[in-house]
Amino acid sequence: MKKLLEVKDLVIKFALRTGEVTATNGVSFTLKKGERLGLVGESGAGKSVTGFSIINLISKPGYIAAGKVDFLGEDLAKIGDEKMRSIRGNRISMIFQDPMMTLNPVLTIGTQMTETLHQHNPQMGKEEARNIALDKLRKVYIPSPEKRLDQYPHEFSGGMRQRIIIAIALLTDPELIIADEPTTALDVTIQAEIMELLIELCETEDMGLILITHDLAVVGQVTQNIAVMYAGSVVEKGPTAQVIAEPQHPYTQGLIAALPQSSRHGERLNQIPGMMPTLKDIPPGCAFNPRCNQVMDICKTETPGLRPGKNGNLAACHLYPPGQEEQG
Amino acid sequence: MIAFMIRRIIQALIVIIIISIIGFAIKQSVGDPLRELLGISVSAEEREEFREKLGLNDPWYIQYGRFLGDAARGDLGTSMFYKRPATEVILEKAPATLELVFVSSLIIILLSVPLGIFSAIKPNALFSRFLMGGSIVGVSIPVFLTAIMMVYIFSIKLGWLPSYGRGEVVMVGGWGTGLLTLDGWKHILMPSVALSSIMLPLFIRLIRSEMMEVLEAEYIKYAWAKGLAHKRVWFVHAFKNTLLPVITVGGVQLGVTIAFTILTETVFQWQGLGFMFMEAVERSDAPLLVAYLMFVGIVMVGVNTIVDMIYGLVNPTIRIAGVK
Amino acid sequence: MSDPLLTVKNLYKHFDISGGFLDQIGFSGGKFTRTRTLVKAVNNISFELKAGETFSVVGESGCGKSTLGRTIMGLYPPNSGEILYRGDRIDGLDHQRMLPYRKKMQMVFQDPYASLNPRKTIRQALGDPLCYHNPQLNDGEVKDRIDEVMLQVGGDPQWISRMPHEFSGGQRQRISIARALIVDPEFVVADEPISALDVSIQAQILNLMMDLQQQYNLAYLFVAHDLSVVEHLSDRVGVMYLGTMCELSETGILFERPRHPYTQALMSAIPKLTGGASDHMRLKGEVPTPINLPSGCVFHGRCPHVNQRCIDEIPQLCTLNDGRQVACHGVEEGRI
Amino acid sequence: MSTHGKFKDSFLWYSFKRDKIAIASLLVLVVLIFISVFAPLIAPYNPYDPEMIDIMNSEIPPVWEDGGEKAFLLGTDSQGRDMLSTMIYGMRISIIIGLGAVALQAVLGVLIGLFAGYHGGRLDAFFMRAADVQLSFSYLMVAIFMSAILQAIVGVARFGEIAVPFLILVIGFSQWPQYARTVRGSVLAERKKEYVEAARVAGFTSARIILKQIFPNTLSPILVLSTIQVANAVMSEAALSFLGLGMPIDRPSLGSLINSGFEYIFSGAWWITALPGLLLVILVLSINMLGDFLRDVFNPKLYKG
Repeated sequence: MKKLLEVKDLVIKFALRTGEVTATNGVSFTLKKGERLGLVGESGAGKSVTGFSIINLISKPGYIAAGKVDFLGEDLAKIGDEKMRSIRGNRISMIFQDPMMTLNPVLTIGTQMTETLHQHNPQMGKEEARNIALDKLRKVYIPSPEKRLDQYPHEFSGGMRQRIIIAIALLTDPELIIADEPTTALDVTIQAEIMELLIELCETEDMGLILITHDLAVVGQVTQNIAVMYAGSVVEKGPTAQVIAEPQHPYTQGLIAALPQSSRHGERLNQIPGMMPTLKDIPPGCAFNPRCNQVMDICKTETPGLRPGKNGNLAACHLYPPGQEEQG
Repeated sequence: MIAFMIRRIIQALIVIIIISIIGFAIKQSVGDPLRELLGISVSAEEREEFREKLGLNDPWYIQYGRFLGDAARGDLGTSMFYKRPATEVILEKAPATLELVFVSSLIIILLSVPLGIFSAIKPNALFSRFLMGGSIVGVSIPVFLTAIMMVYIFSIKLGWLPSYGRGEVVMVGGWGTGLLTLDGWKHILMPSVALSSIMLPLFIRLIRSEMMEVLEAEYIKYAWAKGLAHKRVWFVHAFKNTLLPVITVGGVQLGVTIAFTILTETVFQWQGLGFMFMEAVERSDAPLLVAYLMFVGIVMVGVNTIVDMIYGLVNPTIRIAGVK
Repeated sequence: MSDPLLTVKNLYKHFDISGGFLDQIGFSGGKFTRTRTLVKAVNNISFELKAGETFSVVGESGCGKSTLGRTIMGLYPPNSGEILYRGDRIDGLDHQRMLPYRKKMQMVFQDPYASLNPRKTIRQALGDPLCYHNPQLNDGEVKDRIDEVMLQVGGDPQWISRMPHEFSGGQRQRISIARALIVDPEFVVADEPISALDVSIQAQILNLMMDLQQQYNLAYLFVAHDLSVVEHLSDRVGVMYLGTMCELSETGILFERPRHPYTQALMSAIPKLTGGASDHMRLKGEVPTPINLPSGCVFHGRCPHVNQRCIDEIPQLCTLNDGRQVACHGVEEGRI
Repeated sequence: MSTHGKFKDSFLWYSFKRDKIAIASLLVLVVLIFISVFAPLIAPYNPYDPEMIDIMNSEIPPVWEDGGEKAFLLGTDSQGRDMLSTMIYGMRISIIIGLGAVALQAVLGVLIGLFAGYHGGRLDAFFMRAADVQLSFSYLMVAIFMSAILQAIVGVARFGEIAVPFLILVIGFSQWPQYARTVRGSVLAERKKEYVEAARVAGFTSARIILKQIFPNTLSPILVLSTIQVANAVMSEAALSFLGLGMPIDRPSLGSLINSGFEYIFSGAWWITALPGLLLVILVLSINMLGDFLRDVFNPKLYKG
């Protein structure tokens, strides 16, 4: 399969008034055409900022300090502003977290859809743009789309708005969709519908998907591969089913064991002690070492690179022999 | 939307009634209508007779009812100084003030919108910093001081512009306008600039801060993520949302502007309502004071109601759902 | 069976959101109309809670589960119905007569960033309610009690001179729990206490809550939307939809075989860690607003088993053989 | 931990140290207030003492102009009063009225905002409608009207005697809606937060919740608004006095000084107007700059308008 996206050694920093803070520290992953990848981690792990860095849209004062984002042979980290704009919303679309905040309240759905088309195809006629918009609204199962096109966001429920945002993402038939916690603000029944919709669309349109979420179960349903992030680094990578069934990194193990599903009814859960360090005070060595139940001396001094674990998944952990660290 | 408009109109009526009560109270407490009518050389009995005749001994609510009825017919009493119906005096003076407010509103809108937007989208540019510094100085100089300084510099020292009056006025229908002659424009220039001297910086700052807040919003980030051009994001996505709070504040600030006309007109001896009001205060001309209060009150309530409706038209939440 | 700690009988809570008189005026068909807009958040809810038990209320956002918890706590006055605590009516009590129950009933909130007053030190946050209810305590006793509670919740007595912003979400939630515990309650309403926390912290707080329950024989009314959490820690579960209780049962029985069509849909939507593609049951339409409640069964518009009776008649909770209560004509008639 | 130590660690202090404009504004303001407080000791003459005024000394220009005299550094006004002393006393009056008016409106507005906002209902609706009416008229118009009517009722002579308390009352009353709206807005925002519900669950009385739990959280908007409102009140007083509706000319504030000097600018005596005007601008500007700094630091939601 053809490679769609390769993120390599991505370092993102925030230039705060009190000094620089590293948000991600050498994140690497690849995505094949049509592949669905889950980027999992707790809040502050750097997963969202990684997602936004792909389209070079990190909120200030954040910036890409090093590394590259190779999208079909072009390095998006270095590409100019003008060229980046022709990719954003055109070849790479984004789905945001809170559908109630994402759509502009004073513009109709139709305007917000067709403007994207006109931006990326200036010669496109009004009628054509409208027809494409209608077509995409039908794809995401919005009933009576002709009427809906002239309505404003406040006339839609949260689940409907997220469908519209997905429809907007589909407008230009992108090769990649980045979805940042697309269902966190929604109820479970709606979450299930949105996730089914995403899978269906990715398969029929052959789109790549990067699903950024904190919910392992959701990732388990949707994606083929998974990258687990902790404190700004990827700590484990591999096929989704395998990572969930046989997690290699102690953090992933702890995370899965801590879920209520992993314990018997009424029993104490297997909690991970402590909490994730803030970006300002990431400990030396492995960032997870103060919370790890299998910590060794080396963990406190040396940062482990990704290496194959017992089942072949890559894990950044000293439990597994070094030497075959993944390059890139 | 219709329900929304009806609500606004009912509210406006309530406010006008409150104003009329205040006006009535003022009329009752300031000045003695009998002294004006009869002079002081009238006996107490005759006085009492007249009181009865004029209904001054009636309970206050009957008198108020009469006042309201008269007011509705446009009769707000007779000015003691001009010896003419107060309404007539007001209508004669109103064009001068309205033109002044109109020209200075034009100055404020035409300058504050582009300057406010610029300083919001380029907050670190030298010009934006200069604008911010200049505007805080601007809001700190009282309107009348600006006016006096302008008179001193442009009239007394340089002799470029006239220091008082409206200049040549042309009658169009019943409306005496100074906007059709060069002389009229020369005369209105300084007063209108002085009148806008506090509102302009205030609006630049307001538009800037509102727009900067909007630019932080999630839907703006999303607009960038859609790959839209800068112009589209700034002037369509961000500006339309900036407009909503600015419209609301604009309505309120128009009231302040009308208050400022009193100051400006005093400095430039501009023969408008503000100047007339100060004269009426000096002469204790109660009917004229009350008439001014009523007139200004109705104008302000009217403007606020219109502003609210414009707000409703711009804001789809109100236009469609009719709720606020 | 022992006497219930808390009894809720036919509780209704409607909110009037129509605003002032002017806002109520509408205009339709050439006529002025005055309409009141009521949000019917809680409708005819009844249940009992025993001492030391965990009863969970689950449902999607807007189903009235939080309102139910807050009405029970006396934060909102109910429109009708009864709330009994150990057999005594506590709804509609004035401030003074409610005070003794305030010590017995406490609450833990969802948002750890909003539930502590940002201008109060932890000492004040914990000490103020303690002194308010126990004015006889001297400073030393107050301090000892605060230290004791802090240790119980896994905190550090050193924390108490600090301000809330110095703590992480998980730590704040521990402090919130300490604040609830400090007056020695028997019953705690926990309103989504872990939904704002990260996964690894959620487990810590859930463990803490379970430990405290064992230690002090606390009864929990656990309000949540996360079904897997609810399944794990509750003894009994009530499922709410649009302000009404559709199904109420012991946890094991409910999760093994949900009977109410809404419960079935809700459960099928939970993403499972293992098992790949879901077999989720798709509901038609959207949740109606609680302002215009559907007639009959509130779920009828989305139910795959709907018939005319569901549209006309409101189903009442009826008890099945396995002890569960279901409000569904279909189940009652044996159709489902 | 001492409060002092806390303040030194605070974001406010941190930002203040780095903001040269804020430091300069505070310095200027402190100096101006110091001069006002000790006016009788600092001013070279007592402008209220008729014995020290000689009409022969009228309209003497400042010392650096032709005809200036060393005895009158900044010249004299049309009545022969020393400009410097008159300005110092005028500023004193302006500051007293400004602070007094803000104290009054703050008490009114904060109490109304807190209780109406927390309880809602009819009380709230009544006060907010009243605020609407007043705001649609603009605070300055209300103040001008109140002054004009009262002057007409009591007569100019008696008005002069009660001018200071009266102006405090008029300006204070004309501006309470800003406070009430701002405080109410933050009360509504705070009331939704769960710590208020936690306090209710603890069984606290509503008065205690309002004053001890909510009020401390409305302080930063109140502080920011107060600085802006002091500047506004000083400007309003100046405007009223300029119109002859404020301080009488024998006890002038900066506004009445500007007014009395206005007619003399045509004869070239610009200093009678310009110097008090300059002082007024410096005073208002330093307060506004400080207010701007506080607004940037606290970034509160203020009622706009």
